[in-house]
Amino acid sequence: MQSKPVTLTILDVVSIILLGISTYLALVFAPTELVMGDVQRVFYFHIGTAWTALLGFILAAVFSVIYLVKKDLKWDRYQVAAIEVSLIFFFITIVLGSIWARPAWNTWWTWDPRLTTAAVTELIYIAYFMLRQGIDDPDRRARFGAVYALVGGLSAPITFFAIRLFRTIHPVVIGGANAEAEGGFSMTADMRVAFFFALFTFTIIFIDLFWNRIRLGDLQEKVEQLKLKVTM
Amino acid sequence: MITVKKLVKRFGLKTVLRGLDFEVQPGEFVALLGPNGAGKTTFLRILASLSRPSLGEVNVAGYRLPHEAAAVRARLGVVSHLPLLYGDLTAEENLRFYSRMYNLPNMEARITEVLEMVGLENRRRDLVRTYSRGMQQRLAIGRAVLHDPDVMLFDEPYTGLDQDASSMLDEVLQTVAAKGRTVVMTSHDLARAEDLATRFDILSRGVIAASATRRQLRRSNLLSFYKQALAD
Amino acid sequence: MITVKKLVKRFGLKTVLRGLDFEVQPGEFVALLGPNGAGKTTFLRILASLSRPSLGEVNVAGYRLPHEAAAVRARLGVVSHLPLLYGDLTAEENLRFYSRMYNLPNMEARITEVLEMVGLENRRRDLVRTYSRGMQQRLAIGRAVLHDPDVMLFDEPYTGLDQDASSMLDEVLQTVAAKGRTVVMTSHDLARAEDLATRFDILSRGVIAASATRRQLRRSNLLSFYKQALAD
Amino acid sequence: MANGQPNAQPPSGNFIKAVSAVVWKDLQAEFRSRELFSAMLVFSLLIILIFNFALELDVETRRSVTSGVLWATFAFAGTLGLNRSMAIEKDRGCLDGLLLAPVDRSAIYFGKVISNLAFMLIVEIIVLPVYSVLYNINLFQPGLLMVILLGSIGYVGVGTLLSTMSVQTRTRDILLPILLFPVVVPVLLAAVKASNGFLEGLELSEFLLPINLLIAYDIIFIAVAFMVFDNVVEE
Amino acid sequence: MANGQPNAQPPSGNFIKAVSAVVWKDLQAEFRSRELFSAMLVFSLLIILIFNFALELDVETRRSVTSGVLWATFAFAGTLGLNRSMAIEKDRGCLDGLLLAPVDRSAIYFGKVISNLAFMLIVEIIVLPVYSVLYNINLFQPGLLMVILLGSIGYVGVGTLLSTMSVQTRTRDILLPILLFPVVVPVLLAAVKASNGFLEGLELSEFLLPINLLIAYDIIFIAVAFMVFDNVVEE
Ligand code: HEM
Ligand SMILES: Nc1ncnc2c1ncn2[C@@H]1O[C@H](COP(=O)(O)OP(=O)(O)OP(=O)(O)O)[C@@H](O)[C@H]1O
Ligand SMILES: Nc1ncnc2c1ncn2[C@@H]1O[C@H](COP(=O)(O)OP(=O)(O)OP(=O)(O)O)[C@@H](O)[C@H]1O
Ligand SMILES: [Mg+2]
Ligand SMILES: [Mg+2]
Repeated sequence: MQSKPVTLTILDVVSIILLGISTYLALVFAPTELVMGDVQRVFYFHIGTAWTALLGFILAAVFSVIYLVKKDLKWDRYQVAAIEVSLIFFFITIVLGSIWARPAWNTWWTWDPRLTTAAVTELIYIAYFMLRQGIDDPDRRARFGAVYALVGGLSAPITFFAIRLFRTIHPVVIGGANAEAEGGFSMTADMRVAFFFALFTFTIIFIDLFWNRIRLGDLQEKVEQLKLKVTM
Repeated sequence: MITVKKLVKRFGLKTVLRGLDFEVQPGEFVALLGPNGAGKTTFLRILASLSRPSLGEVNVAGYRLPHEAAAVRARLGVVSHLPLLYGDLTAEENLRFYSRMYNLPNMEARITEVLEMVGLENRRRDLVRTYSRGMQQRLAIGRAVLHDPDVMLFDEPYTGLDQDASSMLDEVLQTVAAKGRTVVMTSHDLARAEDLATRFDILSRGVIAASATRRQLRRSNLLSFYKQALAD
Repeated sequence: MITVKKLVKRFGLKTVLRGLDFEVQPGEFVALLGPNGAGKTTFLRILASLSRPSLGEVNVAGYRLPHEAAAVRARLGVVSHLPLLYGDLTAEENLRFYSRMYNLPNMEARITEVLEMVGLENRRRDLVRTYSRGMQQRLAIGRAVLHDPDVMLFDEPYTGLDQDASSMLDEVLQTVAAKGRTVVMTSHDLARAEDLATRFDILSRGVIAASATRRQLRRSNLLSFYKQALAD
Repeated sequence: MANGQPNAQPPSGNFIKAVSAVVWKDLQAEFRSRELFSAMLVFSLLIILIFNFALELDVETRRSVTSGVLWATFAFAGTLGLNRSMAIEKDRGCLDGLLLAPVDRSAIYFGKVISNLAFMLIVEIIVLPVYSVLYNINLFQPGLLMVILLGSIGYVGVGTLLSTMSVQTRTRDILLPILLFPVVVPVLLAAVKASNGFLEGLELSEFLLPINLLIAYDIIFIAVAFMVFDNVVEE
Repeated sequence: MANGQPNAQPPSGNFIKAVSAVVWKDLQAEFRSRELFSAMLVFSLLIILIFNFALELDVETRRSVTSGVLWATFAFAGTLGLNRSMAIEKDRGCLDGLLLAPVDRSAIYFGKVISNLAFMLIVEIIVLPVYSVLYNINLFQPGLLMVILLGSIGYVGVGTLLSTMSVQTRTRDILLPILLFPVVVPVLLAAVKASNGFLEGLELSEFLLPINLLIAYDIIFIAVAFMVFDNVVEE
């Protein structure tokens, strides 16, 4: 049995510590936002998870291309790992966003571009797993998965762009303000500290989970190999 | 014509072919025998480039599978467990479609010739979906030999054929063998295999358990050879 | 046990059975022979109450079909061109389902007995969709005899069976015949039919063109009888 | 064939057993893969999404069409479920196997109705809260739940009958919605009306009519299906 | 095997012939039965009906959602068509037959795209006047027709790729809409916007963006499908 790499164990510990600090920064250190009050503190994790989830989806699309060229199942395992972690992170983004939206926009949900893109993206990757589930042969599963992750990865940003054709109320920090957007706020210096720290933290946590998930996939593969040896 | 080295095929955890070695010279007629679930169909599908090997080398007509499959296809004729025919087209429309796909010259003449051969000339304008089992099998054979392929992979081609159709197929196979084409055929009908093949390979537990040419077999008979091979 | 009078079956404009008369005494084993497309399957489906006659009278076990079909069904065992099995259930789950439908006592014991009989005991927990053709056919036979029916309608039951399974089926049919059950079986394998049946009926051009008991046949042999009947 | 005579028992008294055998088989296959269930669920979410785009619903319009969108969603997702559930029966000739069994045809019908209804209700139970959140409406009202139950029974009752017919045709992949939708229009209309009543907090007396209509429809169509089922399963 | 060697020719130069063989086969089967076509058509009408009931559209609202309903209709009817068209390939193992043929896989892809597109366009051409009459709106405007063409190309291009995958899975009856809808959202959105632009008689410059988006989507996804199609047809 292969023991866990030391770096990974360290990373696990670091992740937990960082998460603790980041929670402290978000909940205690950062000042209460004037208009929205304490609920704004959700913001730090909302962005943290959103950013890392999107990173993961982009990675998955890249792994798709590599897999389709190289046909090495390793890349398939990376892809599954990335999408699985991202799917969960993105779900958290949506839940936190909803919690925030309740006081901010007086509704749990609204069909604005970013929210809709989020929902569509989430559905794309749920569909991804449903596709995989329907296929027995690992090679074919990997190929179909890669093709779908590629198509989905291309489609999601276009969706975002397309929905912009309609109106929006979700604030946009990066990429120009929209006249119709309501809410929004400007960050104080302390908020900025908490914000960037949250981004950093979630990036590390993502890397940690991603790594762990890949290891899990590798181990599963090894177990299967061993079982095969036994049965042969 | 066909060279297979250390072929392994897995479905998930189950290994069906376990390092199979197999070689066929041009002009040989190999009967591939073995009990139910031995892996005959799995093996033929790999040779036909319809399924990918998990491990190992497969060469057909000098090309490596699966990478150079495109080059081999024009020279393969395949009869599988399913007829590979469109139920909503008539017999002649089916053959016409495949003739176009194989880019055959003299299409109409060839189609008539094939339909006469398999005894469906007078039913050529009936939809294949209204055909009986044996009639579908006849047409499937017609489809397989339409482009006069060099290598024929026939999986239980006698299934459902009546007396006439069986002797028709006997004749086809004999003509084909006489012309120096290569044939690999599976069958559970040992008597028929004995009449036709020049070599007998027994597939069992994922490998070729025994192999004998017609000459080597002359003393004993096929049934006892088959039983012997399975008992070992 | 079975009485059929002036049976006519049409599909649209095409008449497949043209006033067929047929009678089977209890305990008889009838081999129903005939070329591809003669109408054997069509006829057996009518006897099995799966298809309705266009005209004519059909009596099975003293009940009129199709009106009193319900009364007959418990006493019928059918093997058709399709296995009638659920691909997403395992072998034992399939048999358990059918046992419940037939309201069998001692279900588990009977299932194990049948699985042993058809040689699938060690594969009982595998999904049927992963079975090879022959294995599906074995299980289809197991399903057909599960409730030990009085009348068996077997349509090419030897299809895809290997040597072992064929002798298994030989045995089953012999036991069954010895117990006085009635069997109607179609086959294109005349030798096998000759070994098993007590009567041989040739279906041609929509009627029973000839019929002979084993005794009547003793002088000539089945193949020439068959050819003779078709030539007339 | 050793231990005596496992010959099938007479069909009487067998009814419940046969119904439960059919239900159990369906649930067993489904619990193993959870395919149908997750497919229906995701499909429901997609339809909500598409409706949203198609209609560019603003909060005002939305509130007035909630129950319409809800029932359209159930109708589409339900077709998916019915289709799949009957396709399984047709796959390796299983429908013939069912028909050969010495059980009353109505046992097969009720078995399929119950398992189809189970899938549909589970999906609805999950779609409801999602929908509540997405549209900011509280849908968990006993009255509404009752309407959903009644509507689903009618839908599945007719749907099972029609899907049994449609899988036996050549066009089985596509025929079901075409047969089903026109026939269930009354169910959908009554269900929409009744749901609206509950959502808008009207007096029960004001929308008793659609509810009675639903009940009447359920009874009539299940009775009819029960009586004609024989005819659709036999060739 | 009399007249010499009808051995297959090398695949070069065969591309167009193979594409047209695939298209021709599909059209031939369809012209004989007209099943797919009539099913899609009836289904389209039913969806319009359901929208109408579900939303109790009054004339005002209706006018504002015309293009939304239109595209939702096309999307649902399109899935039906795609599903059926691939189910035919899977039926008697035909997909294997196609794959055994010595033609470039992309010829199969383009063949299927063209025949699927043909069905979809024919249905749209018939739905349009019906819809025009029902809702009293003139839909026969060259601009709108062009948008419909562009949108359908994108939809069918991706749909053919995904339906090829979905028929090869265990859940083939139900998977297609789940895979397809989330990734064609951009097509539908852009098409709705562009259609609206034409219907409301806006300046072209005001809705050039969605049209460009449609064109970009079509090009990108057909190119991607072309490149990856190999991977979805081989086992
Ligand atoms: C693609 C995924 C998403 C990203 C990248 C994202 C990013 C952001 C960012 C950067 C902000 C801060 C903007 C600012 O304050 O100027 C923000 C605010 C917010 N987001 Fe998200 N978000 C996403 C999805 C969601 C979802 C799914 C919801 C929930 C329903 C949501 C609800 C909110 C709310 C309520 C705010 C605060 C609005 C305000 O300040 O009034 N977001 N989001
Ligand atoms: N998709 C699959 N998933 C899992 N196992 C499979 C799959 N396909 C085939 N198998 C298994 O592989 C083995 C070989 O099957 P195969 O169909 O090649 O047998 P065969 O030699 O052709 O048998 P038969 O004579 O009955 O046709 C069987 O044990 C079967 O259960
Ligand atoms: N649904 C149908 N529509 C039209 N014709 C049909 C239909 N089903 C069967 N037939 C025709 O009926 C005839 C008898 O078919 P059947 O399947 O009974 O033959 P069979 O004797 O079983 O042949 P085989 O030995 O090949 O199985 C055939 O000519 C066939 O084309
Ligand atoms: Mg086989
Ligand atoms: Mg037959």
